[in-house]
Amino acid sequence: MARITMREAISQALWEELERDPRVFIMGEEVGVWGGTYAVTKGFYDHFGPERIKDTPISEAAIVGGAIGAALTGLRPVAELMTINFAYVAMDHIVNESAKLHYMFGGQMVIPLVIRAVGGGGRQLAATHSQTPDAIFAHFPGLKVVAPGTPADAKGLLKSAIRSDDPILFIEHATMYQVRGEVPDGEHLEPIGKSKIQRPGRDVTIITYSKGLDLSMKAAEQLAGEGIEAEVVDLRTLRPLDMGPVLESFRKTNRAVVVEEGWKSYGVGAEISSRIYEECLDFVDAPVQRVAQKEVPLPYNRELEQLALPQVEDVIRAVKEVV
Amino acid sequence: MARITMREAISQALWEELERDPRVFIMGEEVGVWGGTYAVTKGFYDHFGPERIKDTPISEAAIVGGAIGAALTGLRPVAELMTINFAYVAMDHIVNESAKLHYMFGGQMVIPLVIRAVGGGGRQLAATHSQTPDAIFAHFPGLKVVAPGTPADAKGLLKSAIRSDDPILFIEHATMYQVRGEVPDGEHLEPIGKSKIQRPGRDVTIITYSKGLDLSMKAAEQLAGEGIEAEVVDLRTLRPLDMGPVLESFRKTNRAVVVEEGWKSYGVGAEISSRIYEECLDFVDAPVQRVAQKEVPLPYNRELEQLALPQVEDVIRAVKEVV
Amino acid sequence: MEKAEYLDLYHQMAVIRHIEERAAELYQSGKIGGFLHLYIGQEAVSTGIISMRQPNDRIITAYRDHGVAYNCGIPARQILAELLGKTTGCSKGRGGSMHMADVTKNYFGGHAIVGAHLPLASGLALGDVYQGNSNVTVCLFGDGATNIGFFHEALNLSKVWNLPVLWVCENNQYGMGTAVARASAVEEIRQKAEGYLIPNSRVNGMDIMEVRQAAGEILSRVRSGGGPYFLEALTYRYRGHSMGDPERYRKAEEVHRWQENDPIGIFHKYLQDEKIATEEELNQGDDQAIAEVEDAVDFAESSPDPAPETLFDNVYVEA
Amino acid sequence: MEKAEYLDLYHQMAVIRHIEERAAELYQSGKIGGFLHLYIGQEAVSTGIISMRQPNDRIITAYRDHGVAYNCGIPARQILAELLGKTTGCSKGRGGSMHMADVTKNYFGGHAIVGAHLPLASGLALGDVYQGNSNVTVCLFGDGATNIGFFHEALNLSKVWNLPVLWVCENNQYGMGTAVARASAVEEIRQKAEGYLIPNSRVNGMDIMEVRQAAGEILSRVRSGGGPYFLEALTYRYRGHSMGDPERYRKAEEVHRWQENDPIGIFHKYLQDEKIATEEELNQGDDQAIAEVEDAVDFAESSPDPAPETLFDNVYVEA
Ligand SMILES: Cc1ncc(C[n+]2csc(CCOP(=O)(O)OP(=O)(O)O)c2C)c(N)n1
Ligand SMILES: Cc1ncc(C[n+]2csc(CCOP(=O)(O)OP(=O)(O)O)c2C)c(N)n1
Ligand SMILES: [Mg+2]
Ligand SMILES: [Mg+2]
Repeated sequence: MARITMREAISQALWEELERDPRVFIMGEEVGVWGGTYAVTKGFYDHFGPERIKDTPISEAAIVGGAIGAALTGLRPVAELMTINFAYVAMDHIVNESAKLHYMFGGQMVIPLVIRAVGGGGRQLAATHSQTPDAIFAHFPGLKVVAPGTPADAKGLLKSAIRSDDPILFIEHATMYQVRGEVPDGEHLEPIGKSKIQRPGRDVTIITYSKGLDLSMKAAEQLAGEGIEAEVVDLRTLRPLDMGPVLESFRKTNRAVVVEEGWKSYGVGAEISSRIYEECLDFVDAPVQRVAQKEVPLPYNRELEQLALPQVEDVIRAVKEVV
Repeated sequence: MARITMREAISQALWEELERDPRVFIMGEEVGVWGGTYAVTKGFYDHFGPERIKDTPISEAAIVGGAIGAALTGLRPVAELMTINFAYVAMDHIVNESAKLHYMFGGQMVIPLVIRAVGGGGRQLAATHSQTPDAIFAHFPGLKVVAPGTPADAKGLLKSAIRSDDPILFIEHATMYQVRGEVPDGEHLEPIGKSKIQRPGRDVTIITYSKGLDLSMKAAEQLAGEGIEAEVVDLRTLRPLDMGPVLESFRKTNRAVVVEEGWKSYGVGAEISSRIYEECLDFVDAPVQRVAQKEVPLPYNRELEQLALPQVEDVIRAVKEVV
Repeated sequence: MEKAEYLDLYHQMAVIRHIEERAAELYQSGKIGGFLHLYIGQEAVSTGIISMRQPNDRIITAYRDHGVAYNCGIPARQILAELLGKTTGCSKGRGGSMHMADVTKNYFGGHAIVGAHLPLASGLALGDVYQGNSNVTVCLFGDGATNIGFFHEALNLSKVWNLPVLWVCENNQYGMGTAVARASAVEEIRQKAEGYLIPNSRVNGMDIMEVRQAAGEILSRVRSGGGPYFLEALTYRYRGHSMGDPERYRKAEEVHRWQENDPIGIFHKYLQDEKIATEEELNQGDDQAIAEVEDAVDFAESSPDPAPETLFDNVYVEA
Repeated sequence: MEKAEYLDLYHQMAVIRHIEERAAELYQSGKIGGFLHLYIGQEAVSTGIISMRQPNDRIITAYRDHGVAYNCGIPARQILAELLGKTTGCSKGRGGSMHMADVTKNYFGGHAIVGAHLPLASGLALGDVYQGNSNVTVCLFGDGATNIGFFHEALNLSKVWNLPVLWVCENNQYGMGTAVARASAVEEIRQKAEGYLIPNSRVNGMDIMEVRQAAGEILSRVRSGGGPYFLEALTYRYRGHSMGDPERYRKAEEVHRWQENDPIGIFHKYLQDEKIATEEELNQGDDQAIAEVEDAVDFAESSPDPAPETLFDNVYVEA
């Protein structure tokens, strides 16, 4: 067990899987010589060589499409989209080819593919480069969408994703690469499609994932100071969605707040909140709150950007609405 | 007033706007010589000529991106994506360039663009060609998403869309082109961003749009035979979303069913249902039901496909769950 | 080449033609749904090229895929069953006309998003290079597909990484109703390969012998590390783009002109002229083809629909 | 050309250089956020080309856009204010470094998705043709951008529709850390134009006089209905791709070699050799440039941030 950053945890997962299985390789823009624009694959190129750490042209459709083709030959590619904002350029290959071929050809095509993409706002990158569009990818059956919120989960889930035979979009958050946490050394696998209680509590259930976990844990800590004990459930996987721990917690607290970084409308919170009501209407003591991004393309200006992004105070305020 | 098909209504709207404003033109695959793959622009090429009815190469990004550029010079393009399934190929231009430039450049860029795209399942076109991914486009602030459910609305909304200075994704449904309804001759405008009660009722509120309206009206008729009077609210626009008529109706009926054709998870129903609870928790007598597509890539086989798609009976069953 | 091989090629083309003609009928009678893109007129292209492949070479194509499926070794029975949406279809009735595949035969489908399979082809070839295999990936696509961005990214990648891909453009003169010159900056599609420094050539896609000769040379060149190659096959589709095409974009005379160079007719004449087969043998081949397809239709019609409870099968490998 | 014009060009290049140097400092001190892509080393390309445009010609470029913005007539004040995210910035502080524009000056930005602005350029030109204007659209982009599908679709469309677009590839040898040969099938980027039969040529992008001469000829050719043209300008960026580039992909010597051919230095020497300006006049020009940029920095620093209540402004034209 070591206390390492999210970046290191992801790096470890990739390194260990590359060592373990020669079918695993990485392809993407600047993953090699540069060492990854977020330094996640720093040192990989020198160690594993250009055949396994493949720098690509700026061709997102060919990165994902090429990885699908390679996966069809039995390899286990990790395709990196420099950021999730460029996923739209490869959208067809993500939501059509990767998500549908297995079903559409009657099960004969198997695509053990991981698409890594880092997203998120908060770094003044303006509207096109600051997005958290996780919900839209989670809409597609056939694709799995994983978005860890702690270094340990990042490592365990990424390793599981690489070993999975299904296409998986693995979403990271740029402002969380420095977040530190305890991570088991070596072999550490977390199951895909399982939510997890990251903090026990009795007064309110906060449901969240990725960057939202960071906000929620901070909010929970402050709330604890005021005597409000929030239970924080981390979805970790957006599809398939595991509502078990959410519903169990809600039946106990009867109050819920969903926290996500993306836009509110048609976002993750809408799905979670709907399902809570569908399953637990009799337990509802107050309307489920959704904390999310204001509905604007994110502006460059720092103050405006922060105003648009959900903050710890927003989570606290929402919790106080319901308790 | 004439009783015409949805196809004719859309055709009329396009024709009239082309006649009215020389800045309006159409570009897309097979819109000209072929007359539109769904015959919507049949006869247009001969009448308006190749400069205004522009056949394009198979280049969806250039169709939408090119239309954005033309719009920036003051024109009012109607860009046609042969089907919404190809919108992923132009995804970046739809959700980034068209949706964000106005905001990102401080209001100086104006993009009076309509992107027409027909979608929907039910014609045995298999997984990639049968999608109803409306919800994902509605997630993006800066874009407006319109999806009419009647011929009159199709005409009135499309004409308003062409006259609007905002980028609008106008979603049609292939199995509804033959649906008939009363449509005012000549000038007929419907406001974008306004929901509408298509059928009054007192026992339950059905919220729906596009193809879902067809299912819901049929269900409402059958239910009426059993003494259940459903009020059917047609959203017509998914963004901006007008919840006024929905909430008003719900406060009266205290029961709601949301009907959409797309996949349930992270779909339109999730947003509507969440908002109902947020605004009207005290009025809720039963969990809001969501009728939607089963979570599979749509199969080719007719029976399986119909099994996966929402049916009139599913709406009726859902209504009976709540009344 | 042995006589039996010639006859087999003739047989394949005849079967494809009959499959397509029967499919059109079955569509009219409502037994086939969705879109149906017939390969009639283009049989020599895929029959010729695929007849030259090694068994491990990988094949991938667009939605006009019945002929390719048959050439790759999928029995007519499974093709017809797929068209009718039956469990016995090569894609278990889930894919239909546009999505036929059999990965055990190294045939990777049948893809309906124009051009989207080209990056997959680069990836298949990458997989072979990575694993030290000496396979070639053959990727077929239409003239219209060369205008979409996927084409560009896939070709560029294949050249930068020196991948063993044979790019085959079936230039049948139209993408739906749009003539090549109305959609493409170059009319001779192979010129596009020049922008990637990919060696290229053009063949008469109506003449299977010419296609085979070109394919043979090119495949060994690509297999021996020569990198990607771009082959343009000039051809023509006699039927509409899909069923229900109003065909306002071309004149009947144009179709007739091309029909005079029918690929089956040309090969038929060649086999006779070269005294490889007699009229009688060829007629017998036709009869066998018809019988094979009729048997396939019977098989398909009597095959079961997928069971409703299998709707959720194969959304994921791991549930 | 008048002496004043020469001096103005020199002035523009000097101002751009100073803007970039000051921007780097302001970034280090935390006053500029996000990504910051400096144009240092490439000044002759946009200064040369844009100096030859007619006022109604339209300009569009990628995120490395401060120089282009200045050349298009956006005052240094508005550029610096945008970098600092102020309301007085050319995009009201919403766009930042990568998104500067002024449509009243026919400058359409500043686009950060690689290659996505190329289809927009075809569209701008289409708008002019449709309206019977004789404008040319000048679209600048990097070498790396020529590998994305958007490039292909935009170039093809421009040729098929004979649109008045001048495509300008600023080949600065790298797309981030990837050298041209590692990402592109052709090293001489202009060869890509051959695949579209678009006439093309290459210039030394470090020599503004060469750039101007080429641009002048090409612009009139395009303006008079000659269709699109592809110009490759060989150039180099002295700084990292953006701030915080580890620059593992190149050696310091390589940078130094290119710095010996500095575009401002070359032009400085030219003006002296041709006796157009004296050392003193040019030094004065430098001083003026510094003063202009310092004034702009002051202006930007003392400008207000956007008011919080304006967050929702301009999501739509019609609320
Ligand atoms: C991305 C995308 N855009 C549009 C379509 C609709 N479409 C299907 S086939 C086709 C024409 C393709 O022409 P070509 O590549 O020449 O192939 P052919 O049909 O002639 O064999 C079009 C436009 C599609 N399937 N995918
Ligand atoms: C679609 C897309 N993919 C990746 C990126 C990340 N990115 C930004 S700039 C860049 C390199 C572009 O290189 P080039 O076109 O040569 O322009 P230069 O930076 O050299 O001026 C990359 C990969 C992006 N912004 N958009
Ligand atoms: Mg064709
Ligand atoms: Mg570059």
